[in-house]
Amino acid sequence: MIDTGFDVILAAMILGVAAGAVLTRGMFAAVVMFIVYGLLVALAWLRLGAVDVGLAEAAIGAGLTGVLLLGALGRVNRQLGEDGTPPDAPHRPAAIRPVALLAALATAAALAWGFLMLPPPDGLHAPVAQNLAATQLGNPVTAVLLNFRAWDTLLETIILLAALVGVWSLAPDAAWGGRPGLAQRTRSGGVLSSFGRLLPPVGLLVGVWLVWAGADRPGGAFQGATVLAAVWLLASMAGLSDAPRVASLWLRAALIAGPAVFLALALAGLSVAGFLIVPPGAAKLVTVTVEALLTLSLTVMLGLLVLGPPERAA
Amino acid sequence: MTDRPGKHRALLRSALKRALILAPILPALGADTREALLLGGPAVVAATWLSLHLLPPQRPLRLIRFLALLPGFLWRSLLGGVDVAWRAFHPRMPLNPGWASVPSDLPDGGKVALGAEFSLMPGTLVAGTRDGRLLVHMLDADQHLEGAVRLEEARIARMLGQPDTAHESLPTSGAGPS
Amino acid sequence: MMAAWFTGLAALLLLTIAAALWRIWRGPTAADRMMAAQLIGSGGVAVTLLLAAAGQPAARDVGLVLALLAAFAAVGFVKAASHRGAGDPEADDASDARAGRAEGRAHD
Amino acid sequence: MIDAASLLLSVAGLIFFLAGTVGILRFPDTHSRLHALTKADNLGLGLIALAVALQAESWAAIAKIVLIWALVLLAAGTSAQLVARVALQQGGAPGSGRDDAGPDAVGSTPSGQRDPAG
Repeated sequence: MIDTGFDVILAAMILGVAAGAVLTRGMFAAVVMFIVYGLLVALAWLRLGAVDVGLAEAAIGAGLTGVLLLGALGRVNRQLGEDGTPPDAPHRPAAIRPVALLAALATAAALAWGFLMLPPPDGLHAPVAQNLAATQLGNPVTAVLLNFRAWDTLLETIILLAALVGVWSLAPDAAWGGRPGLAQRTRSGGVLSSFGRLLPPVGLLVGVWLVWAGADRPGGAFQGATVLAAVWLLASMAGLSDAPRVASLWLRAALIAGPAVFLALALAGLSVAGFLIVPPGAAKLVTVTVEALLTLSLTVMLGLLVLGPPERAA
Repeated sequence: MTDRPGKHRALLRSALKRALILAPILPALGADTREALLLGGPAVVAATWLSLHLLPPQRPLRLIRFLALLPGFLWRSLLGGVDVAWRAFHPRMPLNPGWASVPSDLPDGGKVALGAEFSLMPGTLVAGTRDGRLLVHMLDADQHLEGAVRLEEARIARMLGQPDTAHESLPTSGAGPS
Repeated sequence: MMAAWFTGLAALLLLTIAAALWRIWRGPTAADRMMAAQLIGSGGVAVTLLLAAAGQPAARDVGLVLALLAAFAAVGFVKAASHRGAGDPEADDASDARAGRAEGRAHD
Repeated sequence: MIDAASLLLSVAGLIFFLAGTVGILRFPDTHSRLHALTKADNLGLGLIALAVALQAESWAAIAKIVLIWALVLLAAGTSAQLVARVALQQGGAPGSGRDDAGPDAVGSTPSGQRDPAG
C-alpha cells in the first residue's frame, strides 16, 4: 500500500517533469527539467530493483548529461548572440515542428509495440541464474553484459567511439589534432578551483570501487567509467587539467585499448569454442581484464564526448 | 630554510595524512578486508597521488584540530537550519536582506572554507570573494557580522596550522559594528 | 514496521521536493531554477537513504553517486554562465568583467 | 527506544526539507531563497542520515551514510557560493526578476562597507 503510494508519486513526478521539459519555453528551464528527470528515473530504476541501471542513470542522467547540455546551451546562446539574433528566436523552417512531432510519436509507438510484444516477465531470470556459476561472477547484470551478451557491449563501446569520431569531425581545419574545448580560465584558490582540488581523489576511489564491485555487486565498468569521466571533467572545468591533444598517441591508445582487447579476446575465443565465447575456466580473468581496459577507454570516451571537438590548434 | 630533507619529510607527512583520510573510504564503500588490502593499496596510493598533484601541500593541515572543530560547526549549521526554517514558516517572513563585504586575510583555500562554513551558518551566505573580501549576503542586514567572521577565521587559521594571530595582522579596514 | 515508516516518509519527501518543481518552471532567474534542481538532488539523496533503510541497502550506492555528483550541475551552470563558457565568475568578476561592465555602461 | 529516536529524527528531517521548499517558494529574492536551500536542506539530510544510521545493519553501512552526508555537505558549501555569485552577476540583467542590489550597494548596512572597486 505505502509502496504503491511511493511509486505512484514517483511516476507522476517523472511524467510531470518530462512534460515540463517539453512544454517550457525557456531552453535553460528545459535543461534543468531534464537533469531532474534523470535523477527521478534513477530512483525509478532503484524501485524496479535494477540497481546497476540506477547507478548508470544517476551518473549519466544527473551528472554528465547535465554538464553536457548546459555547455551546449551556453554555446548556442553565444553563437546566436554573436549573430545579433536573440537566443529565443533560432532560425528554423516552419515544417520542423510537425516533423519532430511525427518522429516522436513514431518512436513512442515503436517503443509501446516493443513493450507489448515482450515475453512474459521473468522470462530470462531463470536461465541467467542457472548459468551464472559458469561466469564466476556474482552480479547477474555484469554476467549478462560481459559474458552472455558480450556482443552488445562490444558494439556499444564501438558506437561510442564512432560518436566521438563524429564529434571530432566538427573541428575546424586549423584546430584539427589540437585540444578540445576552450582553455579554462579559473581563479586559482577560488571556490571552483578549490572544489576541483578536493573532490577528484574521493571520486577516483568511488569510480574504481564501482568497477571492482561490478563483478559481484551493483556497479560495473560503465558506471565506474562515468564517475571517473565526471571527476576528470571537474578537474578540467576547474582549470586544473587541460584536455589532451586529440592527436596524442597516448590518448588514442587509451581510447581503443578496451574495444581492441575485447575484440582480440573474442577472436581468440574463435580458436577455442567460437567468436566471443570464453572458455568457462578463464571466464573471471578474461572478464576482469576486459572490464579494466573498458573502464579506461570508456572514461576517456565519455570525457572527450562532453569536452567537444578540438578548438585550439595543435 | 628550505633544506631538501626537511621538504621531503613535510611532503611525506602530507602524503601520509591524506592517505589516512582517504583509506577509510573503501571500507565505507563496502570493501571487505581482503578487497581493501588487494584493491585498496593501489587505489589509495593513486588517490593520494592525485590529491598531492591537484592540491600541493602548502601548510600542514592539523587533523586533530579539524576534528575538534567539527562539533561546533555541526551545531552552528543546526542553528542555521533552524533559523531559516523559522523565517520560512513565519506568517510574516521576517526578512531584511542585505550585503556586506568583509575582509579576510586567510589564505585562498581558507577563504573558501570560511565561505562554505558561513553559507551554512545562521543568516549568512557567501558569494565567493572579490579582491580578497568575502561577499556576504545576510537575511537580516542588521546582523552583527564582524565578530562572527573573526571568530571563524581564527578557528580555520588554527586548523591550517597558522599562528593564532590572524586578526591582529588585519588591514585596518574600519569595517564592522562596535 | 520501520520499513513501512521509512517508505512512507520517502513518499512524503517526494511530495515536498515536487513542490520545488514549481520554481524550475517559474524561475525567474537561471540561478533560481538551478537551486531548485539542487534541492531535488539533495532530496533525492535523502530518498535513497530512506529506501535503503526500508530494506534495499543497494539504494545507498545510487545515493552515493548522486551525492558525489551533487555539485556537478551547479559547476556546469556556473561555467556556462561565465565568460565565453570557459571562465569562473570569481575570475571574470575580478578582472575583465569589470571592464566589460564598464563597456556595457558606455553602450547604455 | 532506538526506533523512537529514528522516528523523531526522520520526522524532523522531513520538516526541514519542507522548510527548504517553503523558503524556495516564498522568499522574495534569489539570494534569500538560496539561504533556504543551503541551510534547511542540509539539516534535513543530516537528520535523516542520523535517523537511518541508527537503523543501519553494519558499521560499514554507517560509514557509507556518513560519507554520503559529507559529500552532500561539501557540494552544498561549494554550489551555494558559486550559484550566489552567478546570481549576483546576472542580478541586474533585464528580465531576471526582482533581486537585491548586490554588495556594490552595501554602504548603508551597518556591518558592511563600500567595495572600493565596485
